[in-house]
Amino acid sequence: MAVAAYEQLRPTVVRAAPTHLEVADVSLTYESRRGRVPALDRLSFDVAQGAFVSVLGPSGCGKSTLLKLASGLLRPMAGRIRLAGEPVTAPRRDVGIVFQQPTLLPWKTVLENVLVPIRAMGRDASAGRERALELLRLVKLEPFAANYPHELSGGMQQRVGIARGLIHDPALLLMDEPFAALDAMTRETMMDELQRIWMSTGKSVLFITHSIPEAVYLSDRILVLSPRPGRLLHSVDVDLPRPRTIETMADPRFVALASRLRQAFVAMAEPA
Amino acid sequence: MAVAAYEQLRPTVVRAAPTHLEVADVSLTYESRRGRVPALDRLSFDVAQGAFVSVLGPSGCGKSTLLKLASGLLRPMAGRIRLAGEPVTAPRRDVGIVFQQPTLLPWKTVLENVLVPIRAMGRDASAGRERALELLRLVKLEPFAANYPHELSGGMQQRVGIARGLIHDPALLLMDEPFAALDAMTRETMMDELQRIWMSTGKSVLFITHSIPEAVYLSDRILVLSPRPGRLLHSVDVDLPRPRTIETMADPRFVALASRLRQAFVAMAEPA
Amino acid sequence: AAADKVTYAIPTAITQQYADLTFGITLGFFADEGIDLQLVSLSNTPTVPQVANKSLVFANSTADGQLQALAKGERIDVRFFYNYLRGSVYTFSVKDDSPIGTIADLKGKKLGIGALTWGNIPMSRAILAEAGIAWQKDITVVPIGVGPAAWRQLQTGQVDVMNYYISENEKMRTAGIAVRTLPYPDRYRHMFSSALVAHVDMIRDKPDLLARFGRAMAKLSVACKAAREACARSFWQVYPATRPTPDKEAEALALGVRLLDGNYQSIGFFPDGKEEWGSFKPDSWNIHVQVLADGGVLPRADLPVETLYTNQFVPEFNKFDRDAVIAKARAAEAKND
Amino acid sequence: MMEPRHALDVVKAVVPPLATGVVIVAVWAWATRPGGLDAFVLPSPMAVLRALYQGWIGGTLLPHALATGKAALGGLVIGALAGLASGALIVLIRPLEYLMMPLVTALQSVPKIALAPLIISYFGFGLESKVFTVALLCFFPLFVAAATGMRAVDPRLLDMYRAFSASPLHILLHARLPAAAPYVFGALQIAVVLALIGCVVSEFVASTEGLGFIIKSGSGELDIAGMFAAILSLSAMGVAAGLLVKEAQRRIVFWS
Amino acid sequence: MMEPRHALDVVKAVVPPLATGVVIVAVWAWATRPGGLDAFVLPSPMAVLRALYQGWIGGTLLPHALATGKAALGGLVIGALAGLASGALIVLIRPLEYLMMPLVTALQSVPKIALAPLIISYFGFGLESKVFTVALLCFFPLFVAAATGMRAVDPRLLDMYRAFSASPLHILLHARLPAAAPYVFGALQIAVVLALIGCVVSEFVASTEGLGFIIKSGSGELDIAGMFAAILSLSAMGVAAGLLVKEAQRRIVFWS
Ligand SMILES: Nc1ncnc2c1ncn2[C@@H]1O[C@H](COP(=O)(O)OP(=O)(O)OP(=O)(O)O)[C@@H](O)[C@H]1O
Ligand SMILES: Nc1ncnc2c1ncn2[C@@H]1O[C@H](COP(=O)(O)OP(=O)(O)OP(=O)(O)O)[C@@H](O)[C@H]1O
Ligand SMILES: [Mg+2]
Ligand SMILES: [Mg+2]
Repeated sequence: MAVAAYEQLRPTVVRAAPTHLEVADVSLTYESRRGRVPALDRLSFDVAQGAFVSVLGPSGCGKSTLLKLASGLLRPMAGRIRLAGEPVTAPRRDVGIVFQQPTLLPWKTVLENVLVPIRAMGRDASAGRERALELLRLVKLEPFAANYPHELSGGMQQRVGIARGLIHDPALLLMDEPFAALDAMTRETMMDELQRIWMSTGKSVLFITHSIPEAVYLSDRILVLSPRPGRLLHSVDVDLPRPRTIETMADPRFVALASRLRQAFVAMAEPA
Repeated sequence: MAVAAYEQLRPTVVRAAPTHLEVADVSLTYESRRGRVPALDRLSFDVAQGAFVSVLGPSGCGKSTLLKLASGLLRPMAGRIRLAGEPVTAPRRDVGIVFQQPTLLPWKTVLENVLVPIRAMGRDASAGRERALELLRLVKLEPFAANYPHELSGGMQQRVGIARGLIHDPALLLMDEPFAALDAMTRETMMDELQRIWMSTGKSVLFITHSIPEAVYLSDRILVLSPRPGRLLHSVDVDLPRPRTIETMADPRFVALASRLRQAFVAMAEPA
Repeated sequence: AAADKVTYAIPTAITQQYADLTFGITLGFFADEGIDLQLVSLSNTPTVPQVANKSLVFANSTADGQLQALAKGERIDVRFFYNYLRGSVYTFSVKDDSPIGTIADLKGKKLGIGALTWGNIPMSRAILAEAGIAWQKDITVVPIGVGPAAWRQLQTGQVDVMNYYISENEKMRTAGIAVRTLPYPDRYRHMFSSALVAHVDMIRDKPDLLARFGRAMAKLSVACKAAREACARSFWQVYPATRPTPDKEAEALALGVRLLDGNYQSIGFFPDGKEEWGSFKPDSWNIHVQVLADGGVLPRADLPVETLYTNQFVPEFNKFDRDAVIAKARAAEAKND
Repeated sequence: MMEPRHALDVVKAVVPPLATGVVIVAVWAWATRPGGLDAFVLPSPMAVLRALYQGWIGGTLLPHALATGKAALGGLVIGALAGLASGALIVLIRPLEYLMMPLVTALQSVPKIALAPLIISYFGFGLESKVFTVALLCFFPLFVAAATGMRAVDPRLLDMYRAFSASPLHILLHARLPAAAPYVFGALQIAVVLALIGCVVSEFVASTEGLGFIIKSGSGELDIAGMFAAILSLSAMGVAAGLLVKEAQRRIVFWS
Repeated sequence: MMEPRHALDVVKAVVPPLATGVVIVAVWAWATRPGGLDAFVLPSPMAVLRALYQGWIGGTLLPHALATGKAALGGLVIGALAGLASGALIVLIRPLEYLMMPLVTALQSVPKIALAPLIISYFGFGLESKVFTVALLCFFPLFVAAATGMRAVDPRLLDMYRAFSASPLHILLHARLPAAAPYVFGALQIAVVLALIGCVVSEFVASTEGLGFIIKSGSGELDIAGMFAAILSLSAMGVAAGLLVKEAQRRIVFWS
């Protein structure tokens, strides 16, 4: 691989804020009847308290796997994962997750699907209802609160999943390509809403995307993973001012960063 | 809605090639227990023989519904749909379809999933195998031919769906956000491959996407639908030279068209 | 005093064949003795264990099971105390037009039995052996079940002879199959087919109840003997759902009467002329044991059979006004005509 | 689907079974024509109809049908709930499966008739014995359905619930149970039939009432028409119960 | 899952049922202690064990177990295939459901014992009657499973197949059948048990061999221990068949 091509991508500067999520030397290999598929290879990075970190990487490089590890759904085969200093051994209540596929319950209405975390955690659902409707308004699905998932389009289902990930006001938000199924406009609205929520609540976010502009627009830092098995290729700080707006996208620094990331991808695709 | 904003978008000029797919005055309303959801409203357009037509529109505006109508999976409640001059009353063998969700058979290997149309149509699968492996190479999944779908990542599954839609060499290809789950690089490779296949085989393509650059890059014509119920807002011809390459994206006409489309979207989102 | 609740089971379906029991109910014989009777049908499962386990107060049973247990040295805490079907109810029947005339003619023929598990098999083996016919050698024995499916076997000549109880013959005749029974060796007619058992604790603790129950049984037998039709009809009174459609009633009544006739050949079997209801003849036990021993069912014939039954209540059973009972039965008969 | 049903739907639902009924009766009449099957093997439809009419109009069959229905329903409810709960249990506590499955299969492989003496010893000759026998029979299909259906849930939904810290019990009730619903209703279809059969069989063995008692005494008395009247009543109860289950399924499992 | 099983797995699979067995035998021994249940209602474990040993070592039980097993297997195969095919048929041809479902339910609600005379009239007293009775019993669970399972398939998969012009039959075989597989295996669990019971019950009616014959003659002769030995052999056959079904399921329905 042409390593020289991304010399301009500087390594991350360690931040002052305490570490929220710590991924240290994590490896994971899937065992299937077809053999072993190594998905992640000695991956290490931190997400500082209140930071917005995006993960970019080619399809099948282990991004969703990383999310499952961070959420405690999977356990690493090597290395360790800590959340607020504690080892992650099981899913935690202060973590919210938006899956790559919507994974809605077909027998519950949109509203009830959004309320799933509240009910699962045994919290008061009546208070949650207000918040759920508010989040549905945010994702532009309020009129569909009483509908069932199969009555929604693909993008609408994905938006229900986003609302669900936010309902219990988690301190750490894990998002797996949440905007992939959305059109350009809806996506931009959602990006702005996410930035607003993040800035106003101080959540930490680990955000998986395959859209370079999206990553640059939202992140404090962008991690670029190699093709399967995912290794950390680059960690890029984005120090564009906040809040970022449509204008930010025209900022030369934005454009330059996006094109540098794109080149990193191009280089990755080239045979070593 | 600020209609004035897109006056610069000219209506489509009728082409000389014979019509392959004709959508005339088509409306469809879903009936659910929550009431009626109008999804498409008097939609009319043609896809000429060998043309590449993209559909852009906000989430939930009826794009997937349109595809189901064109494939014969749904019947319109008003209006008519013709394929090569014949009314579409059921799915046809000369049409290929890539769904928004991968919809793979969990009990079949990747290779067998790609072969599904061949077997469904009762064609010779042994000849199909060669082609299937070739297509899997195209979507970069050859090493996974013998794996099962649940062993693939989201983007990999979507790519299996793309290969499946092409296996029987259909004259008309219907694609519902086929590249949505792919990273920037893979997506670009796929776009180029699709353009190559299309140019070399003379297929007609109806391509749903929510990526404006993708639409501009690939299409002869772009249809922009209004929010639900989907009506035709704009039909824009793209007369950039073929084959288009990465450089095309830097072409000022490309950039201008993309930004006009973006503005059309912005205008749509503003309250009327 | 409150009536004694008594669960009494018979080991087959309750049909009109047992109309004498319902006659006892409708004529009030059980109530008169201070007994609240619950009549239970217990088919496909032996009754004796249930009595031994005190799930049942009384039950009808054949002797074979206990004899075999006795031979194995096992003790069941039940005793026979009332002899009900006093003689054998089994017959060998052939089609009316069959050339077979006696049991000796059965050599080389095909015999249909209910099942290899039936209690009459040892006796039948003994009877055939006496006629010089070896079981499954000189005669082919096939189980053919009961009811219409079995009858067809005889009707269509798949078996030449059936070894069933009297009532089955009556049913076949009613169904239009003319059958004839072969003369049955006298010695075997003395073997009782069914008698009432009670737990030994009952015999010790509640002799009075046994006496009263047996007396009611004796009365109903006398009554049913005296008024056959009313007896048969009483069944429909107690089990209204079994009453046939009016057009079939006469036919059904005729069958009912014939079934009772058949049964009463056994119930009323007093070869020495003295009506002594409920009594066991030690002789018949000895014959029974001998037959089973000869048939190889029992390892030996010298069993202490007297430990299996008691005649101690027989005098009590027979303490009633026979004529009054007959009068009551006849009165019931008259009401129906 | 939720709209008031059209007349056409009613016609569709009523005509075919009626037509089938007519065909069956015709074949039956033909089979029992003079010279056909003996009346004591299979009585003519007319004779059975007459017996049915008498039994139901005369009101003599009703108490027996009620007795059978009551025991069947009671046993069904108890057996089904126990089966569901046990099935859920082995899903919840995996190692329990190795314990329970062979045990349950062993118990179920024993014909209930053979167990009758034991059952009677404990429950006597009344309703309780019947209810217990029926419950024993109905237990198994529901047990298997719960165990199978609750495992057939989409693993992504389980991951989703786990990610939101749902307890295994919460997942059981909110994800596994609804996912198992089609299995459970299928099992209920089988269970209603088993309940009726089980009830009747235990009435064969020991009873003083119920349709089984009537069938048994009908066969003993050569009232074959009466016996078939009871059998048909039983079938009608089975069909009615089956339709009820279907309708409940249509309403409850609306999403599939 | 496909790796060779570890010793630990074997231990896990063997120890709990063994432990359960020990507990059951203990309870049983306690229930039949002197002063407990009468030996003629429930014989002691030792007595049954002795009878089992004699029956199997002496070789007297083997031919009967084989006879029962053969009829049960034959009936199971026929009934299951017929049930599957009929279930598939009503899925393929929707209106048939209105015709077949009530008919099948009605037929199934009739206790097979009541049908015995009819069955014997047609099939005689041999193997055929038993096989037919068993097939009749096994038909229903498979029928319901096929009908339910083949409808429970993901509608998007059906759309996908339709879009590629697959015939309904092709869809049935390639999408509906695999989707119904967990249902079918659940039904098979139930069917193997019903097959054994059905076989034994028809051996009760009239037969010369089979475990049902032994159970029946045991009960007639008050050889209750012998009867229980036969019952336990039957249970063991049920458990073995159930485990076979489980193992087949594990291999065939690998994707769930
Ligand atoms: N089965 C259904 N029942 C009821 N309403 C439906 C059904 N399917 C779709 N709809 C509604 O129809 C509208 C159009 O859906 P469609 O899937 O065509 O949208 P789309 O343009 O493909 O959206 P997306 O970009 O999010 O995939 C949506 O508002 C949706 O709620
Ligand atoms: N259950 C599984 N069994 C076997 N292999 C698996 C399994 N899940 C994922 N993999 C493999 O692990 C690798 C990483 O998968 P993952 O889903 O993490 O990728 P991803 O980066 O999220 O891709 P995408 O962008 O396409 O969603 C893939 O190559 C996939 O084939
Ligand atoms: Mg992924
Ligand atoms: Mg869509």
